Amino acid sequence: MTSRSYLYYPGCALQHRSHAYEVANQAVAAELDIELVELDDWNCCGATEYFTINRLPAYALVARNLALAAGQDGGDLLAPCSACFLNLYKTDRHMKQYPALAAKVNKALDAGNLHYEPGTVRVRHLLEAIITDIGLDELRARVRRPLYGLNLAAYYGCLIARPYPVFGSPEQPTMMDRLLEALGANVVPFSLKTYCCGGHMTQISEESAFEMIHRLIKNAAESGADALVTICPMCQLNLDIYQDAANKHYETNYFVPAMFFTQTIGLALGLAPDQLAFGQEFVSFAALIEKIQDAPPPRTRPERRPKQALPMPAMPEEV
Amino acid sequence: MTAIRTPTLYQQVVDSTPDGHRLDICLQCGTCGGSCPSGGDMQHTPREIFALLRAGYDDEVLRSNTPWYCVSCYACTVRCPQAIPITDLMYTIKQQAIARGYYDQHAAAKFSETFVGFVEQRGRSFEFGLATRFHLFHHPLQSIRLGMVGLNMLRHNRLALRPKSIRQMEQLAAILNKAKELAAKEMQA
Amino acid sequence: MDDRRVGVYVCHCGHNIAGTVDVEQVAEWAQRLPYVAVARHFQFMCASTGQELIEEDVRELGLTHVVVASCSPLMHEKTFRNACQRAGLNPFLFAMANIREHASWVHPNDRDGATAKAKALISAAVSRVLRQNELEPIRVNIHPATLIVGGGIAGIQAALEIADAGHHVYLVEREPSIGGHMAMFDKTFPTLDCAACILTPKMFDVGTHPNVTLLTYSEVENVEGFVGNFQIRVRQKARRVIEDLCTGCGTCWEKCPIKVIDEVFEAGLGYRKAIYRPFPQSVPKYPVIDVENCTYFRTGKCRMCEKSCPAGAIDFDMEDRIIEFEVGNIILATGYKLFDCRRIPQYGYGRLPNVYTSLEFERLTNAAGPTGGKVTLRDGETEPKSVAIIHCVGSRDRNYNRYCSAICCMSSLKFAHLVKEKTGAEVYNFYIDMRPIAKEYEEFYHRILEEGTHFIRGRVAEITDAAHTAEEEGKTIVVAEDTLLGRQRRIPVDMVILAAGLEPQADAAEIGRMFGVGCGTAGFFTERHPKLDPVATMTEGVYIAGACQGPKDIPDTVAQGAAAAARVLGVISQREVTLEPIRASIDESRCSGCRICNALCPYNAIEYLEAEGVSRVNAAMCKGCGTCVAACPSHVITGAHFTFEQVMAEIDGIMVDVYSESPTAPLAEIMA
Amino acid sequence: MSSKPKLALYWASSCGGCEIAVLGLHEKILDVAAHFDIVFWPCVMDAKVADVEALDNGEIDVCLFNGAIRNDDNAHMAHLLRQKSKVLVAFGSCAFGGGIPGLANLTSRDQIFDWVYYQSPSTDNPQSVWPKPHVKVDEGTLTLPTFWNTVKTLAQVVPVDYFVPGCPPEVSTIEAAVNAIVSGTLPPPGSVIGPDTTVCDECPREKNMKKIKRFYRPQEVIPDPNACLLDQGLFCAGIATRAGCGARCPQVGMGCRGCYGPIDRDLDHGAKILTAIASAVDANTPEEVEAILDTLPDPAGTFYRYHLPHSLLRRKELSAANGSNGQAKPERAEMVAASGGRP
Amino acid sequence: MSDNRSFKPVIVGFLCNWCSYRAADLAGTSRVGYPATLRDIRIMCTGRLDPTFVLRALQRGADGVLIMGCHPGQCHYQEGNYKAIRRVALLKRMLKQFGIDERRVQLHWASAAQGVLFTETVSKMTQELQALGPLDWPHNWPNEDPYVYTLPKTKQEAAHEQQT
Repeated sequence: MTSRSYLYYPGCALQHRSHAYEVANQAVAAELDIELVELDDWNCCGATEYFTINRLPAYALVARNLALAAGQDGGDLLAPCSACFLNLYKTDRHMKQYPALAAKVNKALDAGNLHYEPGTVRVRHLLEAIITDIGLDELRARVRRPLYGLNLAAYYGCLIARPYPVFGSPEQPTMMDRLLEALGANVVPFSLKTYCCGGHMTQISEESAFEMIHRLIKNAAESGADALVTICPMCQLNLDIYQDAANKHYETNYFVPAMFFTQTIGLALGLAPDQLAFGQEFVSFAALIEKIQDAPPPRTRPERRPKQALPMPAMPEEV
Repeated sequence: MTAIRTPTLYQQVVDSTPDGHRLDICLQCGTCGGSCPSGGDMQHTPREIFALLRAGYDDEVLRSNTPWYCVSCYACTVRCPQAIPITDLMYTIKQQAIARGYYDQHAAAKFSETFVGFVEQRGRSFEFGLATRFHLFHHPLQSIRLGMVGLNMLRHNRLALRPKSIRQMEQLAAILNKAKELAAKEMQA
Repeated sequence: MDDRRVGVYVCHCGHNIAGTVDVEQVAEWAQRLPYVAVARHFQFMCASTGQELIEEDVRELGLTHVVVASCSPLMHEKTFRNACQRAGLNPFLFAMANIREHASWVHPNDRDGATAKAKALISAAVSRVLRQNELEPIRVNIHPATLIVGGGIAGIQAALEIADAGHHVYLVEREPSIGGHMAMFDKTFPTLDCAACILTPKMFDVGTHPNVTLLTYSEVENVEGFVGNFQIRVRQKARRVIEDLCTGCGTCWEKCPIKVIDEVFEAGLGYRKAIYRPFPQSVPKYPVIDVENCTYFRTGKCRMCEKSCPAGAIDFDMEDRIIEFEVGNIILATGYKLFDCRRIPQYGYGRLPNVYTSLEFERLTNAAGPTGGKVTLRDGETEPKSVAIIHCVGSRDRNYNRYCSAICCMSSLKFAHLVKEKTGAEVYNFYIDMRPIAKEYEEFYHRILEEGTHFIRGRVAEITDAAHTAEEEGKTIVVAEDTLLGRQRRIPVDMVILAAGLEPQADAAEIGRMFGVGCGTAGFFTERHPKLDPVATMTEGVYIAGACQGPKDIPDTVAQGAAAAARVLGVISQREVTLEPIRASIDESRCSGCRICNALCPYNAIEYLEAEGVSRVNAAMCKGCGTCVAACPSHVITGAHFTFEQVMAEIDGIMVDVYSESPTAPLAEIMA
Repeated sequence: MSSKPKLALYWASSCGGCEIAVLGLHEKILDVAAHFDIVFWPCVMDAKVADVEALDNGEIDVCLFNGAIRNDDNAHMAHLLRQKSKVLVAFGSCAFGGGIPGLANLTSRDQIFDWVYYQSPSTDNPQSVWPKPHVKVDEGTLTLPTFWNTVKTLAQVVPVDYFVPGCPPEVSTIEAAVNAIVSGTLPPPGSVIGPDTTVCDECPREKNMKKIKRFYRPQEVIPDPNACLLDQGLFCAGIATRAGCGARCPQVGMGCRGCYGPIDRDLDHGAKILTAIASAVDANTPEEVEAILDTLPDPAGTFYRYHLPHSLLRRKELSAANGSNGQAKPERAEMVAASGGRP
Repeated sequence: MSDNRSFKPVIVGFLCNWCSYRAADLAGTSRVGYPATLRDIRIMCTGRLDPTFVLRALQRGADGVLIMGCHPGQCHYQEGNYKAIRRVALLKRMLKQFGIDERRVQLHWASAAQGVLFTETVSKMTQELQALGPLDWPHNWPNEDPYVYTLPKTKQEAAHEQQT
C-alpha cells in the first residue's frame, strides 16, 4: 500500500475536550500509512453557533479555512468532527450554488488577502476517507486484534448524514456498520443511528438534552450494545460526559461507553489503550477491552420462525 | 397613492435564506414538527412557526423559543416533502430575532454570542471560558452542578484553562469585519 | 402570369384583440402586402358571419389563399379550414396568425409593440401561405382486430367491449393469469363488494370469448406498422404444461416439494410452489413451471409434478413460442407498480416486522390470502389491538413522487373499516388532506368516522421501535405532528399499514418507445390531450387505459377501458382512417442514399432500399415531426405543410419591417 | 476577323489551379482552341486589359472567371469582363463560393495584415511596412489595389450566368460545361453545371446508419476501405456537397472537403453539413453531445471550407458591437477609408 | 455591460407545436405579459429546426433566436428535441466562430403547462439581448460594392469621340 497524505482540519474540540479523538486519529493514521497534515493556522468553523448570529461572517469564517486549504495545496480536506465537516462542506457548496454569495464571501476574504474559488477543495469526513480510500478489505487485512465478542452500535449522529447524503441514506446509513464488522465486532441493530445527540442543548435546556441523550443510551443498551461508536466529538461528549447526569435524571442505570471510531479501529489494529488515549472518557472503556475474545463467537442459528409466520420483505444490500 | 411598505418578516426571512423561497410551497403537512428531536419542548412546532410567519404574526414568531431549540440536525430538511430548507430558515429567524431586539429572552442567543465572541477574539473556541462565562452570567444556579462536570473534565484532561489563539488573528478580524459590514449593508437593502 | 390572390382577415375578437392591437391599421397595412387582394377586419371571424365573409370573398374575388389573424390555430384552425373548403378552396391553402394569445393578451400595455407584432405575424402568414400547397388527407384501411396489452381490469373491460361488438381481440398478459392487481384485492371501496366476485365473471368471459385470443405468460416483442396495420410479434414463454392436456386439477402443485415466496400475487406475504397457478380463479386455469426455482431445472432431478400428473401434461422441454399477427389498433393497459416502501427508511418497512404495505394488507385480509383472511401481525397469529394507517406514502413528496396517487385516501379508509370489522382494534389514520372526491366517497368517509376511527392530520415523520416510555415498549411507534393540535404525538401501535403510492411500471418507458407513446415527468404514458382526448396518444391507432396513464381507481379504470374500446370501435367502423397530411416524403430520384435520416426517425418510418441506394418514407408511419427533413443534407425530404421554402418564407415575412425600409421589398424578392 | 466564338479566361483571387485544370483537358484543349477564339487568358498568352476594354460590350461570347473578389482590382476585372461578355461563368469554387480565400472572412483585414506584416514568425519587417493603396514616392504616386475587409463571390459583385463548381473543377465537369456551350444546350441562366445530387450518390463506400460517438482526425485512424467514412467518425462533407467529382476524395480515404458546394435548393452549404453531422451525433444529453463535439474542432472552417462568402452570414461579425454595449457600428464608409492605413 | 432598456430587440422564436407553442398560448389565456420582442414561428417539433432557419433569421436582422420545445424525455415525437440539442450545440459552436455571442441563440424547454416559464424565458432573453445591444447583421455586407466602377469607353465610343 502506498502512503497517502491529506490536509487535516482537527477543529477546536479535538484540541482539548476531545483530545482522545485527535490522539486516536493520529495513531490510526500512522498505522495505516496515512499522513494527516494539519491545516496551518486554521480557525474555528463556528459550529452551529455562528450561523445563528450572522450568516455572512459565518460563511467568511469557514471560507478562510477553505482558502487556506486551497493555498496549502489541498485537494482533499479531512475533518473528523461532524460539525466542522458540515460547515466546510456546506460553505463550499453554497458558494458554488449561489454565485452572489460567493462574491460577497470573497469580498470579505479579500480584506485578509485571501480568495476562495468554490469547488477547489474537496471536503471529506475522516470516516468516509478511510472507508473509501483504504477500503474495508485492506482494513480487514490489517486487523491484528479482531474485536470478537464485542457488540457495538454504530452511531452516526445527524450532521454527517444530513442534509448532504455523502454517507448514503440520511436515515439509515450503513457505512460505519460495515467498518465495524470488518474489525470483527458484532454490530447490533440500532434504530437511532442518525438521531440527534442533543447538540448544545445541554447548555440551554438540560431537560431537553437529557431526554435526547437518554433515548440514545437506552436504545443502545436495549439493542444489546456494549458500546456506542461515534464519529463526532459533540456526540461523544454528550453521550459520555452527560450519561451519568441523564441516568440520574431518569433514575436509570445504563452504562454504555461511547468510543470514537478511530479508537475502535486502533484497538483492532492492535494499538495499546494508552496509544489511543483511553482513560479520558467518563464512562470507562476498561470493561470493553476485557470483553474482547480470542475467537469469533460461535454462529448462532437464526431463530426458527413459526410455521404460520409471514415472510418478511427482502432488504436490498446497501452498497 | 402608494405607501412604501417595509418588507414583511416572511419576505425578509425567505429572501435571506438560500432556497428560502421554497417556503412558499409549504403544505403544512407537519413532517417537520414530527421529525424534530426537540419538537416536544418547542412552544410552536416548526410548521406552526411557518404558518404564523406567513400570517404575519411576526411578534409571536420572534418571541418563540422554537428556533432556539433547533439542534440543527436537519431531520426535517431531508424529510420535507417540498424540500424546504427548514434548518436554514431557523437560522435566519434567529438572526432576525437578534436584529430586532428579541434577544435577551433566549439563553441560547447568549450562548451563541458568547461562543462567537471567543471565536472572534482568538479564532478558536474556548470551552472553559465559554462554560464559565456563559453560565456565570445566565445560569448561576446551574453552573454549580455543571461546575462538577467541569472539574471532572479537568480531571480527565479534557479542559484547557488557557485559550489558544490562531497566528494571523488580524487577518481573520479583517475578514470578519468586512463580512459584518457587508451583512449590515445587506440588512439595510 | 402569377394570379395568386390572398385574402387577409383580421379579427377583433370583440375587445380581446382590438382592445390592444390597432386592427384597422393592421388591416390597412396588410392590404399593401404583395399578392394581397383584400384585407378586412371584422368583429368575430369565427362567427358564422365571419366565416361567410371568407367564403364570399373566395368566390367573388377569386382568392387563392386565405390568412386569418385571430386566435391560436389550436383553437380555430379547423374552423377556418372548413370555411375555405366550403368555398371550394383546398383547406391547406389557409394560414393563421395568432395575434390574440401571442400578441394582444400578452402585451396589454404595449399597443405599439402588439400592433407591430401582429403585423409581423400576419406578414409571416401571408408569406408562408403563398408557398403552401394543396394537400389531401391520407386514407388507410383498418384491420379489424385489436391488440390489448395488459390483462388487468382495464384490459379485460376493453377486450370485452370490443369482442362483444364482434371484433377480434388479442389480449396479451405478462403473468400466467389475467386479473392484474384487482384480483389481489379483498373488498373494493366504497361499496365493499368483494373484488373477486365482480372480477372473476369478467375474467371467465374473456377466457372463453370466441372473439378473444388470450395470450398469457406472454410479452409483445416487436411492433411494426401504423394505424390500421400493425404487425405484432409476441413471445409466449414456455409454461412447460401442455394446455390441451391439463385439466387444472392441482395434483402437480400439491406434490411439488419446493415452496417459494410469491412476490407477485401474494405481494411477498405468502408462498407458492415451483409449479403454480397464481390463484384458484386464474384464467387460464393452467399452471406454469417456475424454472428458476424448480428442482428439476436446477439439479436435473425430481420430476414430481410429471410423475403425479394424471393427464401427462407436463413437458419439461417445451420452448418459448413466437406468435405473429396483424391488428388495426392497440390499447395499452399495462397498469401500475406499487411504490417500494423500502425507499423511505424512516418508515421502517422491511426492518420493522409489523409494518405492512397496502398490497400486503390486501392479501392479509383476503379470505383466499395466506392467513385465510385473518388480520394478524407478522407472526401469523397475533391479532393487532391497534393499527396505524399512513396515507401518502411515497406520494406528494418531492423526494419520491410529486403527484397524488389518487387511490390511497379511499383504500386507507377501506383498510380502517376492514381492520375495525375484523379485529375491533383502535385505528389511527394519518393523513395530510382527505380526498374522497368521487361519487359516494365522502359518504364512505363519514361512515368510517362514525365507526370511531381516529384521524390525525399530520404526515408521519417516522415509524420506530425505539420506545421512550413503558407504554411504548414492544410496540411500533408512529411519530407525527398532529397539525390540528400543533403537538408532536407518538402513537404506539401493533401494526402499521403504509398506503403506498402508485408508480409507472418499471419498463413503462421501454414499452412506450416500442408503441410510440411518450411518458410524462412522472413516467406515466402521455395522453393526446389531458382533458379532451384522454385515452388517445400521439401515435394514431394506439390508445391507453387505466393506471398506465396515471393513478386511478377501479371505476375510472373501467371507464377508461371502455372509452379506449369505444375509440377503437369507432376507428374500426370507419373501415379507413384519415390522417393529417403533415408527412415527410423523399424525392427518391434525387436521394443520394447518405442514410443520415435513417437512424433519426423514432417511428422507423424511413427504410433504406439497398438496391436503389435511396431511402423511402412510409407515409402512414410518419408522424410529421420533421426531424428527418431538417437533417436531410441534400434537401430531398419534404415535410408537407412545413417545407423548407414555407418556413424560410415565414422567417422572411416575419422580419419584413426589420430587413428593409420598404415592407414590400423583401417579400417581393422571396415571392418572385 | 475570326467567326469563331470569342473566349476569355481570367484569374482573380485564387491559386490558379482552375487554369491548370483547363489545361487538364489535355488534347481536348485543342478542340477548345479550334472551336474558340481565345481573346484573353493572361496566364497563357499575352494580353493587355486595355485590349479588353477596347472590345465592344458583349463582344466576348464566353468568359470563364475564376477566383474570389478580394480587392478593387478583382472587382474591376469582374465588372469589365461582365460588360464585355455575353455569358459570364463563375469558374471554380473561389468564384462560385469564395473558396479557400473566403475563409479569411473569419478574420478581418487588419488581423490579416497584422499577422502577415508583423506577427508571423517568418516576417522580418524592421520598417513596419504596411500596405497602403497610395504611396507617394519621388517619381509620383504608386497605387495598389485596395484590399477588402470581406471576400466576396463573383456573383456578389456582378451578375453571373453560370457556375462551374470544384476546386478545381474536374475535367469531366469542364468538359460538360464546354460541351454545353459548344452545343448550345446550356441550362437556364443562374444554373450550376453539375448533377443535383450529393457526393454520396457517386461514392462507392457502403453507407450505414449513422451513429457517431466521436470524431476522428484523418491522421488518427486507418479507415475501413469499404465503409462510409462518416460512419467511421471521419468528417466528410459529401452528404451535403454537390456530386460531379466522382467522389474522388472519399474514394482514396479522405473525407469530402465540400469543394463542389451546395446543391440547388441549398441556401447555406455549411448549415446543411452541420445539421446532418449533428444529427448523426449519438448522444442525447448536452454533456455527452458537447463531449462528442469537442472532437470536431473548427466547425465553421470545416463546414464552410469553400463557401463561406456564399453562406447566409458570409463573414464573422465585423464590429465589436456584438457582445458589447450596443454602440453604433462604424459606418461602412469609415471601414473603407480605414483600409488605407494601419489603425 | 450596460443595460439598454430603450433598445427593443427582435427575437425570432421557433416553438414546437406540442409544448412551447401551447405554453405561449397558455401565457396568453392566463394573461401573463412579457415584452413584445418575440416573433414566433410554429414548427411541429424542435427536431424540424433546420440550422439554416436560425442563420436566415440572423441574416434578416434578428437580434436573437429562441428555440423552445418539450422537456427532454417528453417530446411528443419521442426524441425530436434530442436532435435539437445536438444541432443547436454544434450551431452555437459555429456561431461563436462567427463572433456571435452565445446568448443570441438559445434553446429552452417549456411544457404546455408552463406558460409562466415561457414568459420568463422570453423576458430573460430580452434583457440579455438588451445588454448585448443590437446585432444588425445585414450591416456586415453593404449592398453596394466598395469599388466604384466606371465604364471604359468602347471602341465605337472611342472612335466617335475621335471623330468629334
